[in-house]
Amino acid sequence: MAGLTEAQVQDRIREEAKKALASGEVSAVVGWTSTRFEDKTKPYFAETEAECDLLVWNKYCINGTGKFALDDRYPEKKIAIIARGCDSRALNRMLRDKQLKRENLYIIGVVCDGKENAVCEGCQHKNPLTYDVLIGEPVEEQMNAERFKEIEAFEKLTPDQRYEYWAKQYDKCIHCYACRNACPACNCVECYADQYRTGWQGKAADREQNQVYGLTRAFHVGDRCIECGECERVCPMNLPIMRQTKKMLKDINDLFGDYECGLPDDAMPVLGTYKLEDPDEFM
Amino acid sequence: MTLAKKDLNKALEILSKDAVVFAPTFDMIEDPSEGGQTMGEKKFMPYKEGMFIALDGPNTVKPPKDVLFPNVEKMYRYKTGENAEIVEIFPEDTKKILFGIRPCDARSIEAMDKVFFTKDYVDSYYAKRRENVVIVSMGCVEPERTCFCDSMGLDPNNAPNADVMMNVAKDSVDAFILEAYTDKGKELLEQLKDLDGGAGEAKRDVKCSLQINKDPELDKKLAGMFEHPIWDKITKGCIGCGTCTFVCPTCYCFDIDNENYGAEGCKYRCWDSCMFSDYTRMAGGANPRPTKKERLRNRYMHKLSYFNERYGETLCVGCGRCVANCPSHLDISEFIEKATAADPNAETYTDAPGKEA
Amino acid sequence: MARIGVFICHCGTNIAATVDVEKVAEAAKSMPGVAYARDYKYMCSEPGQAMIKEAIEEHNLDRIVIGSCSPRMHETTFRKMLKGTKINPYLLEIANLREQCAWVHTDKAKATEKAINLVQMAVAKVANNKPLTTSTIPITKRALVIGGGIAGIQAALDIADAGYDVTIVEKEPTIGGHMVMLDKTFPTMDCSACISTPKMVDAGAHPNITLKTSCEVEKVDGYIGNFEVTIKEKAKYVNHDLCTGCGLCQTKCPTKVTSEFNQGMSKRSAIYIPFAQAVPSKPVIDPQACLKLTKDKCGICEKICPIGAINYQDEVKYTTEQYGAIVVATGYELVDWKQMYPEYGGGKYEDVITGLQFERLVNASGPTEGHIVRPSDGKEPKDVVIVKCVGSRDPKKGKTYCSRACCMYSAKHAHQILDKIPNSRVYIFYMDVRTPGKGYEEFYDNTRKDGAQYIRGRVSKIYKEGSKLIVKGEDSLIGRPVTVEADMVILATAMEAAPGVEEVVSKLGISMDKDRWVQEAHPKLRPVETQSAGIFLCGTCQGPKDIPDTVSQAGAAASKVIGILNHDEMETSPMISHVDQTKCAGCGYCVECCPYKAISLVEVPGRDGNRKVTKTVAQVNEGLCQGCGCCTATCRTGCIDLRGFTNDQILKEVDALCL
Amino acid sequence: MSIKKDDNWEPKILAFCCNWCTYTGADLAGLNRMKYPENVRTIRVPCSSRVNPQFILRAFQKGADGVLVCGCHPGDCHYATGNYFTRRRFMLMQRLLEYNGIDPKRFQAKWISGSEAAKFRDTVTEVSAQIKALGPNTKFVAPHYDNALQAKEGGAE
Repeated sequence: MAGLTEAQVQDRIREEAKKALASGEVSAVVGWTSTRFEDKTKPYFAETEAECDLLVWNKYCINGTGKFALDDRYPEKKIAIIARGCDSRALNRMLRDKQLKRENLYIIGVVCDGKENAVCEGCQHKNPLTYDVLIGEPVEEQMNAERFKEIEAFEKLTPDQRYEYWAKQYDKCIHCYACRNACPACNCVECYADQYRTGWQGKAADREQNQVYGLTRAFHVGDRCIECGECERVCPMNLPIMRQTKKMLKDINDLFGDYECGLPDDAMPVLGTYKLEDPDEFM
Repeated sequence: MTLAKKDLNKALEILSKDAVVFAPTFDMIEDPSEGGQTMGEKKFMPYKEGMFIALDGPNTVKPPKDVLFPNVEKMYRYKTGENAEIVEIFPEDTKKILFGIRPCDARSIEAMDKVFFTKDYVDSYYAKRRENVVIVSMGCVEPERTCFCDSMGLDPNNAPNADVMMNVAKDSVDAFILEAYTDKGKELLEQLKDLDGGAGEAKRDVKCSLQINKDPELDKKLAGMFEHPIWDKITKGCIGCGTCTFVCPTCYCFDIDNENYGAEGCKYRCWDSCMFSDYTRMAGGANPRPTKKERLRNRYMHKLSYFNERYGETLCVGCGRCVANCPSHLDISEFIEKATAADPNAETYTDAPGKEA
Repeated sequence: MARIGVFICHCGTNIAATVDVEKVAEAAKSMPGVAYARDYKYMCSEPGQAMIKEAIEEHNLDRIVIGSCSPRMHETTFRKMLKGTKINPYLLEIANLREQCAWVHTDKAKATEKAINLVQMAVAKVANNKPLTTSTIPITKRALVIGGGIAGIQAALDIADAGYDVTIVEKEPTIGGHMVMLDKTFPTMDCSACISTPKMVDAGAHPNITLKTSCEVEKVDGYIGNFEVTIKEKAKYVNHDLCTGCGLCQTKCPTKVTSEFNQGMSKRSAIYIPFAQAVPSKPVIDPQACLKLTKDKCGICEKICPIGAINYQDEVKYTTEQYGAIVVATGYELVDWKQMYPEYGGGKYEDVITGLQFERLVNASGPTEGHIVRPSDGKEPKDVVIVKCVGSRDPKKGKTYCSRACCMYSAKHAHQILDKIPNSRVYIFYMDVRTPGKGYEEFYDNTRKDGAQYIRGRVSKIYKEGSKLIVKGEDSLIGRPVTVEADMVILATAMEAAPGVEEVVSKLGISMDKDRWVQEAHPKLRPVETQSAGIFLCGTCQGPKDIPDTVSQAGAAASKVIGILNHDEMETSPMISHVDQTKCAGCGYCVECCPYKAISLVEVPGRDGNRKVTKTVAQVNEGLCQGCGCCTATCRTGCIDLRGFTNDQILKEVDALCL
Repeated sequence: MSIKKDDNWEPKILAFCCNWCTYTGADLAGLNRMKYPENVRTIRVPCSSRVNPQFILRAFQKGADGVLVCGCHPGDCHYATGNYFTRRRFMLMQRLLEYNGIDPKRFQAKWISGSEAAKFRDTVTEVSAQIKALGPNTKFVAPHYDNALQAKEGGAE
């Protein structure tokens, strides 16, 4: 952290949180608090000044905070979100998807130097992209040259190898929908997967339903994925969920040009628009 | 009897001759893109020759409950139209051995038995599977850091409802002491008699990592805390997924649906989760548990209070799976402590120290 | 459970020869929900239909499947038939057993198996059909024509003559457009003004036509039959209700600026009537030029006006009116060749002029009273070069398309020069000569006989030497460079859609092609319609064309409009999208993909959990939706669905086909 | 993946056809008495953009051996722009399916106009031959309950 130590950032977070609550415009500040385990923190809603002192900042602050802004879609007061780069992109995602109103958010941006979380290694946005107040000095962003390395390696396998791999993975899936609930791009009021009566898919957590869910999910979020990696982090069965969504992103990059989501001036998701000069493989 | 550690696979070999033996192991997944196999989760899998048996270390991610209560269970098939008929699908009549399940999981089966066998109703699907199951419980060797079963009234060294109890020998880490608690258990040990190394004493001194401060009357206290402000606070970080329910050994909710194939079809039941929004959603769209607060409250209340009301015991067995796997790192043991400490009549609630209203 | 009737048609032997129709009917009996099934020789015949109707009564059927020819053939027939029964016409599905089964297969066993499967699919779908009703929308019997050139005038006259009110919105102070600027029209050489000004007068005097000159379309809401259009009227500073058009103000106005009408080749006053035959023949003040309005000086016109019609305080006015249909006739403009072709002098030589400037030059009412003279020195040119395809058919610098009218008007210009200037010589540089019109080729032939020299090749450079313009080009037929010393050069510049067409198009929710021409609904079959029902187009806004084509297209557009206005109300197709607003998250991605702008986000009262809130959700305008269903596949929630082709129905079809 | 080769085996091929172009083209093929394999079955949709990619997954799940999505040529869409969305969706979908082990021949999209009866015939004939060569699709298929039961009884997990 350029300039500030972890403890200083934590102090600044608490200070900004208190300031936000004191303004009277904010109902809660969403950040992290400690748990009984030293290497785990949990998302926390500080609602009083005293509770602000429970907010922590350390390398174990890995949970995304952005999605919690959606807990109350019709808030009476603002909600303050302590946002790292990824969290700010999550908020931009939901703003672009018209699920949040910017005036209902107070974003306390924190420059993040990566957490104890695998996805942080490839992070291209350590600096929050959208914020009302920023804690820490912005650092230089690193382009991740290996953004799609894992996908490229996987693409080299034979179709049967790939199928077998995924089938085994989907055998493990327990249908808990943690990946969906943690995902800032999964912001529907009612997920298609919950509409059993429409018959999109069955409720059974067997391989076939899980495959349908996995692919549909990839397709639904693929053109809006902000690459925060929450889906993969929250999966209790450790499915490599990003390996599906990143494939979508890779193809989008290949077919339609450079593409990254969750930026402040986010373009229309590629599946929501078209260009006359798009490549055409169906002649 | 005493079973040498080196004979473990031999023993399972013998047992799998006339039964499917489910034992804890690591799932391996082929991933040639990463140069071969990647190690998956620890889980109960049917024994195969030479399988690595992971009796120590952390508990499995998924409990062994799906052997008795599968994630998806076909119930009956049917035909519609002029030749309408219904054909019941019964569970396979195969003997199954649950080998090496922890006392917490053994206790969870006791709780499931209560649900599926009592109150004048026997669930025939569960019953059919249950009667074919022999439980070989393994006393905890090194409890995970999220374990708190002894605070919930269990003994991590002993599962009274097991058919066979198995512990590490007191004088040797390379041997297990097996003791039959039931006739089924005796039969099983009989099969292993060639491997018997004689009598021995079991090491039964393991304590849970988490010792939590729980009000012995918490069930009654919580019954009066339905509208307590603590619920607002502790449910805030929840993301509303079903992880805790699906990794919980005592969650037994299911939904029934059908799969149609033209004029034919099949009725099946599958796990459901009270953490899902559609769990209580009614046909008209109204939902008595509209937010995660009501849903998580229901789950905690069920585990810690409602079940006591109906069956006289706490449903949570303290296995710690939900604590270890919650994406938001929510912790039921922490809630138990907070609820124990809370003033049941408080108007407000805060986590901040010294500010208890 | 549904009570489905299945009726399998033999179609004589058309189906029965390849498909075992009895077997199909028999198999249908055991399909879920089927209460009755039979086959028959000709289902579409009178007795066939009577038989179906009887079966509906006798077996208490509540929906039917017909296995017959393509639904494209008889779906309407059978829907009409159901109108007389208790079954809603949309509780019908047709299995295509003829065009897509019997006629394309030979193996009877396999064809029969496929036929059964197709019936299975139709049965599965129909079980999930919902009764649909067409709704009717009232038609406002008025039309709006955007653009008052010859296309707009003609369309307006045709509609008005049919008895409907028409408003022409024209951004200039007069109607007339480009045609009235022209001198003669090819190939008949009749006077352009003589044939177009009577039309202008007719339009101005027609009891059913309202002229709104100096006006623009500000906003368009609504849909076919019910457009609500806000029209912006620019400040004219002259009260046209009072003004008698005496023209006194014009003569006294001290400020002179270049005349748009004369293509910059003469001056006009700041208060002006664009040209003598303008309609309305009343002046407006040019606020950029008027001394009173720019510097608060002068004020002569106000003093001199005998009836006090001058009003310097005039402001922009907005009016909102209802229309049932709209015709877009926004016309064209010539490309700005000066930017594109610096090698032709880029505008620095006065004697390099455009075809339209030449029209004014040769026009008896033009700045030179019809004498062809060089703008630089007023001398009569003897050697004139005409360069065609300036900006047209030039992918590198200009437009890829052909501007269509230039070959003919260039021939006309050549003819006029040779006719009016004795001993003159005309050289025409061309790429091809295209004369696809009645009498056009003959006209071109005559021009050549008159002495016009056609040189096949492009002009590479024009520069001045003394008083001469040196035109360097290539004669590609003999493969040699050519140099012509000319007194004047006329450039046949390309047409492009009029400036501001983008705004009109976006306000109307229609589209443009890659060249900025307004997009027609179908290039062959719906050339005057747009994607949006009730909006039509004619004239050069749709693409370059000459006057006869423009006028006939205007008539076509008018007849389409009359076809709509002729009805008191119209039926909308019920097979359109609708939104389940309880599930809609209001992301708005459906709004973005709708080609008809039929979907909008609206605020509705709703519930969040058990709390009452105002939700933003999508809503489909039933008058605009055409039922393509693109939105349904965009919606992740699946809350926008297409009636008649619902997600549920298609999933059931898929299931049935996979049995 | 063991593929059972059976000479009598007929693949199940679903073709989603837009009403205005491909379905018309298919009807025209009928009028001209062109011949093509019986194993192709069309589902009529108003526009290729109506085809939700989830329908494709459903088809494979239910045992389709191949799926075709056909619409008007770009620029000719009856609804002006629908097929441009189709194009993006299914280019990505095809890649995603391939990535998950589905042979790209099993899922194809094609532009076939109302006058291209011969193209319709040739396309479905070709696709049918390709899929016959590939054999039955076993990927993503949800086993019929009878099979599922047998599989379960044959050995747990």
